[in-house]
Amino acid sequence: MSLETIYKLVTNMLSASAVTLEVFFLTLLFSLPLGLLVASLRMSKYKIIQLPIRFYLLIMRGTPLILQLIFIYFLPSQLGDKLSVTIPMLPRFGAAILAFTLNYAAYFAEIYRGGIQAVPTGQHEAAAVLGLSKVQTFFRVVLPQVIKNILPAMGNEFMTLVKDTALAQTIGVMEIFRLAKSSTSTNSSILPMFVAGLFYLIMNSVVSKGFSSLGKRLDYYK
Amino acid sequence: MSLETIYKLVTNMLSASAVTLEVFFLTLLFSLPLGLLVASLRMSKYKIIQLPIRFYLLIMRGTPLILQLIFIYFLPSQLGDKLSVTIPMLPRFGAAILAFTLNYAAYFAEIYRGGIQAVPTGQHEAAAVLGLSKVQTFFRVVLPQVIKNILPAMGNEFMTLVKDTALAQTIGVMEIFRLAKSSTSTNSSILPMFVAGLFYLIMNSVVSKGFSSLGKRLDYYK
Amino acid sequence: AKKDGKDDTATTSKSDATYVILEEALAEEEYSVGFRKDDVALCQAFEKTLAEMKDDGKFAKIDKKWFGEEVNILDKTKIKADATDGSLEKVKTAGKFVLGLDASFPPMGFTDNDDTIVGYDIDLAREVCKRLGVELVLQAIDWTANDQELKSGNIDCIWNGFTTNPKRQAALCMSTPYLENSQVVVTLAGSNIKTLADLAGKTLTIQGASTAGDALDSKPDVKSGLKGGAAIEVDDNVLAMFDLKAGGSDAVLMDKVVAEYYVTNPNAGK
Amino acid sequence: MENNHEKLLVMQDIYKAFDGTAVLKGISLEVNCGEVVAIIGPSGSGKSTLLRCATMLETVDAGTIRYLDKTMVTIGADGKAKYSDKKQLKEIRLCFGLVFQNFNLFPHFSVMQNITEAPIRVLGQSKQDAEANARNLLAKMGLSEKEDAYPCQLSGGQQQRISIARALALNPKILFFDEPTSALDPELIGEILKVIRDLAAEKMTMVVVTHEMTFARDVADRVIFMDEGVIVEQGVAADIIKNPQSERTRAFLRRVE
Amino acid sequence: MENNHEKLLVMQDIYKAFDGTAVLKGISLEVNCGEVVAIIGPSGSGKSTLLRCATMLETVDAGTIRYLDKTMVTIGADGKAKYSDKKQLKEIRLCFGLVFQNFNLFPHFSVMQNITEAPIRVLGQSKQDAEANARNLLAKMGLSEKEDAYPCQLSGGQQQRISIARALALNPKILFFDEPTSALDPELIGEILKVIRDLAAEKMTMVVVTHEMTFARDVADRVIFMDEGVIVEQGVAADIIKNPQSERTRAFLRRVE
Ligand SMILES: Nc1ncnc2c1ncn2[C@@H]1O[C@H](COP(=O)(O)OP(=O)(O)OP(=O)(O)O)[C@@H](O)[C@H]1O
Ligand SMILES: Nc1ncnc2c1ncn2[C@@H]1O[C@H](COP(=O)(O)OP(=O)(O)OP(=O)(O)O)[C@@H](O)[C@H]1O
Ligand SMILES: [Mg+2]
Ligand SMILES: [Mg+2]
Repeated sequence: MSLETIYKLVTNMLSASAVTLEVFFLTLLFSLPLGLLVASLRMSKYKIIQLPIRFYLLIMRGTPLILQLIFIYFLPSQLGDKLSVTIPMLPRFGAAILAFTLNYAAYFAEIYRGGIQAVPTGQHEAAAVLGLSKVQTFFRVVLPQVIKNILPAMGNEFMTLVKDTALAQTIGVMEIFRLAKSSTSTNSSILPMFVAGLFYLIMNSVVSKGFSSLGKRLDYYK
Repeated sequence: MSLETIYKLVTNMLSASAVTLEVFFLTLLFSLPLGLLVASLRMSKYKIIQLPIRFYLLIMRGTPLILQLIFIYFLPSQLGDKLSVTIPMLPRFGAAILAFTLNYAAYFAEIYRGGIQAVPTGQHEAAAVLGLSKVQTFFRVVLPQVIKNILPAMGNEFMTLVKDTALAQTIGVMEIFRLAKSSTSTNSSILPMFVAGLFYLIMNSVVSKGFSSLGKRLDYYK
Repeated sequence: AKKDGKDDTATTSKSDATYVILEEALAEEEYSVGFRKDDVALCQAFEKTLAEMKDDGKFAKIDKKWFGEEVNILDKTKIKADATDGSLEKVKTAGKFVLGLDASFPPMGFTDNDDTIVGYDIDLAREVCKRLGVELVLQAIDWTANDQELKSGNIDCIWNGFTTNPKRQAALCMSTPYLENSQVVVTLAGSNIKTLADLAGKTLTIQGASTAGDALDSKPDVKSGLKGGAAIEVDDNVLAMFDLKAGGSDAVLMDKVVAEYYVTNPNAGK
Repeated sequence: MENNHEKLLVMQDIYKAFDGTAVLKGISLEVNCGEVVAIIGPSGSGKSTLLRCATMLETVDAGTIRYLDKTMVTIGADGKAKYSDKKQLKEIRLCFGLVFQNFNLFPHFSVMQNITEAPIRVLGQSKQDAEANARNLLAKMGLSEKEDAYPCQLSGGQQQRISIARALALNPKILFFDEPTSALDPELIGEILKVIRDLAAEKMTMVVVTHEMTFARDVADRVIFMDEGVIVEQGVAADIIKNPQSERTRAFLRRVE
Repeated sequence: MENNHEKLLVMQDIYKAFDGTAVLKGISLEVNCGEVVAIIGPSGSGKSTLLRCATMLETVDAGTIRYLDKTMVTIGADGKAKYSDKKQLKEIRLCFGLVFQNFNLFPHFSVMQNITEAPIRVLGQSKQDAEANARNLLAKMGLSEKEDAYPCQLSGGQQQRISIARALALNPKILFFDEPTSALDPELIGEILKVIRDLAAEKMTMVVVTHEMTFARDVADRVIFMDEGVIVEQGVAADIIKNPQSERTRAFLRRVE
């Protein structure tokens, strides 16, 4: 590949990064709170709530994300076929975000659960005796401690998400990896793939730096 | 798809599962001990040892596995080109195992490290005062406790590995996912992909059951 | 395959040619446009417009742009205009026509270095849409899911060097073929594979989930002679050619139009 | 010292079982305003459980608990414990404070935040008021210079004093202590006992589960000896410790001494 | 009681600093065979560090340590501490045992495995011999029925007794204890003190860091009072406790009492 082509490729990738980052941030925006909800349902004492959640967790963690993407994107039309009605499809980007959200919420839920269970009951009891409400206890006392506990596990998942955004191309979302593949075909060179690799590496270095500095900032207490 | 085609597909997938399982077990066989070595080097007090290991960890965890696969597979020939010598290529399967091993060893190393650091210094000191050697202390006292600690994180990685085996198809290893893709194209039906999904789900259910029963067996101590 | 000698000039005229296309093709194929099974009227309208383009020379012009000569094989006599379903009206009312493609299949439809989707098929489609008075929308899709994309109404056709075959004819509304293709064997210059028979005991790579696999299945004698009794399937043609160059395999089986594009591309394999 | 006989806390016939094992077997306990009660007894006798029932960390199976004129739980029509409505329970919660054995400070809050969190969020005090009050309490605990420290930077004894300040910040009428010194080094125990002595001098009503016999003897108006879920013996501290009536008490005191 | 004046342990002029802060500032200590020495002193005075230096968990910066005729560390040509070779250190390691404040039992091993691990792996005893010996020790500790239990199933006092048995299983000549009772409930303290008393009666040489003044008074032949990295005062236990010579000792004893 000529230098000029490479230059063009990098420029294109920079703009495609916008989509990658959008997928990344939107997924986090939705899956971080959803995961919290799932975690709390998973910890419910009622089997009837717990069981479907466990099933959801099994599917999401047990099958490849790429299949979940395809499934969610095509589900409405397949369902429409079966029921002989027209169910409008989700836009590609929306479907990608939905699939990523559902998948990552499952992983986050399990991380939250571990983190929440690691907060000593004494903390809950102290808050209860002081008269703090359940909600106050959760958001003021428990959650901040959970965040500190789960930081390393979350860092890992965030880094994986950066790489997983590449799968969005499966349902036609144009992000870095798709661009790399196209360029690979056009120029018959695998260099674009490695340029993409560099992009992921840079993004992940940022993520990793972010987490380690957050970790240091939370180091003020034990 | 006709029932007969589906039946054939499932039969083919069952034999392709052999390859998937081979990738799974061989990767574990090599990366579990390699990860331990990497973890111990990562914890070295010498910067000169620590730094390259951190770089390795960053690359392995920061870039997509699929690129690592392609890279490792083509590395010898590219290198040979540059140096104008003929370096024999790795066989596809070997390259896949090597790439998976290097990648998973990085993840395992970080898990081991967390687990080893979680064993209280008191355990090391008690062993030292009793006269146990470093090696005895590690294998008799520390490692069993590490294993218990890291079981959940390992379970997650094992499940991810089951799904990641699908990537071996990138460089021509014939496993379940490749078969599903071919069948999907030939039959113009998405069904084979979901059959593959079911295969992964079943394997992962076994993995997950295995881990939870192992976890229960190690529950005899705290 | 069309034996017009172009292959030879293409491969030998370059001093740095790395790849050679075997003269003996493994299988002949034809490219069509795939529409939804029920969208016969739409398909026929496209066929009719293509026929007009053939008549007024536009088709030949596009041929020349991409292949240097007239290559299309559109047979006007096979085109009918008897369908009455509302598919054409639907597209016309919508004012746009969505073409689904893999966008990495040069020279038929691919993304150029300016991140624009171009290609022979794209030029044809653009002209047809202009004449039908609808806007052409290009939608990159994952090839694995092309069938779903079409069925679900995300795209109106698959037009991307789409090989016609009985299975696809049964599942889709396939247009009258407009281009001839063959599955050809690509080897490295200097390889001792000169004929299909030479493939015996050799490693052959193909792009997974492509019609190359179907073509190979139609030649059981060739297939069974291969090392391992089957082709190696990798993720895409570029990887296959890389693999060939690296020495991981002895030959690649792929679409002739694509092979020629790569073989004549001065950057191929860099 | 029992100069004020208004009954601040009345617990009657409290029963509590865990998984079918009875832990409190009909305990009745009254605490007067300004009184200091020490509860002693062997491990597993139900002392903590009693405090936890009084502070609503556990629900009782049967029995009555009343703070002043506010009923927390009484016996329902079905003979089982019937708790009052949420509003009433919320009010009752403001009557008492509890100091835990292992402090249970909020590790992510500074000392100041630990003390002011509840006054601000529960009592609705302004930040200024809450902090002014907290500074008074810190001064009383001899920890004025620690208001910006985090719990992990403090010694056990300091942490325990902060947790007492945290409980006092809500102006409770009665303060429960569950072995406030048992997680502390012997040297640090003195600090806490001094704080409790000072509170007693200010006529704070307190119920203290303790192993510190000297403390029980010197400060408590009344000592209660519990064993196996019942109150075996109670009375003026010095008497019980010097002349235990029951054999069980005697055996226990021998072991602790 | 000092009937045997052979010097089992001799520490001379021990210096030890952490990150430039001196923690042991020239400590000299001799322990005779069969002697029981109690070390007392305020928190941070260096008691644990002293034990850790004697048991090779920390290296000294300067000074001499000798067990019987075996030198562990001496002053090298450059004036710094010079440790003996590995073989010698390994032999010395067999001379002593250390009982930790928080037990440090191996949680994944049963009680029996905890005790037999070192005799089998370090002394090369056969499993039968090691287990027979372990059973004797368990009987002595009153824990015969616990040999298959895991540490987490035992009370703190039981865990501590197991950890004593574990140390004794290697037949040490001298046993160090670092606050063996401070992680225990007051009721359980007695169990451990009784075990140490029994060992003293058998003429086991012991050095015990402790806050238990009664124990120091009743069992120790000699009490050493440390403060800020030096030995302030030492002598017969009863004397020191009743009539401390130094003001620092007096202040400390007042606080602990
Ligand atoms: N949440 C619980 N679930 C089951 N059993 C419990 C629970 N809490 C306490 N118990 C049991 O109730 C009994 C009394 O426990 P409690 O903690 O009240 O005793 P205690 O007198 O405070 O003892 P200690 O001096 O050891 O603190 C014990 O046998 C204990 O095992
Ligand atoms: N590993 C270490 N690194 C830095 N400083 C240390 C270390 N170990 C101990 N110290 C410091 O050395 C001093 C003496 O500690 P040491 O634990 O020996 O005291 P101690 O007398 O045992 O106290 P305590 O009664 O609290 O156990 C303390 O100031 C302590 O902070
Ligand atoms: Mg208790
Ligand atoms: Mg100490």
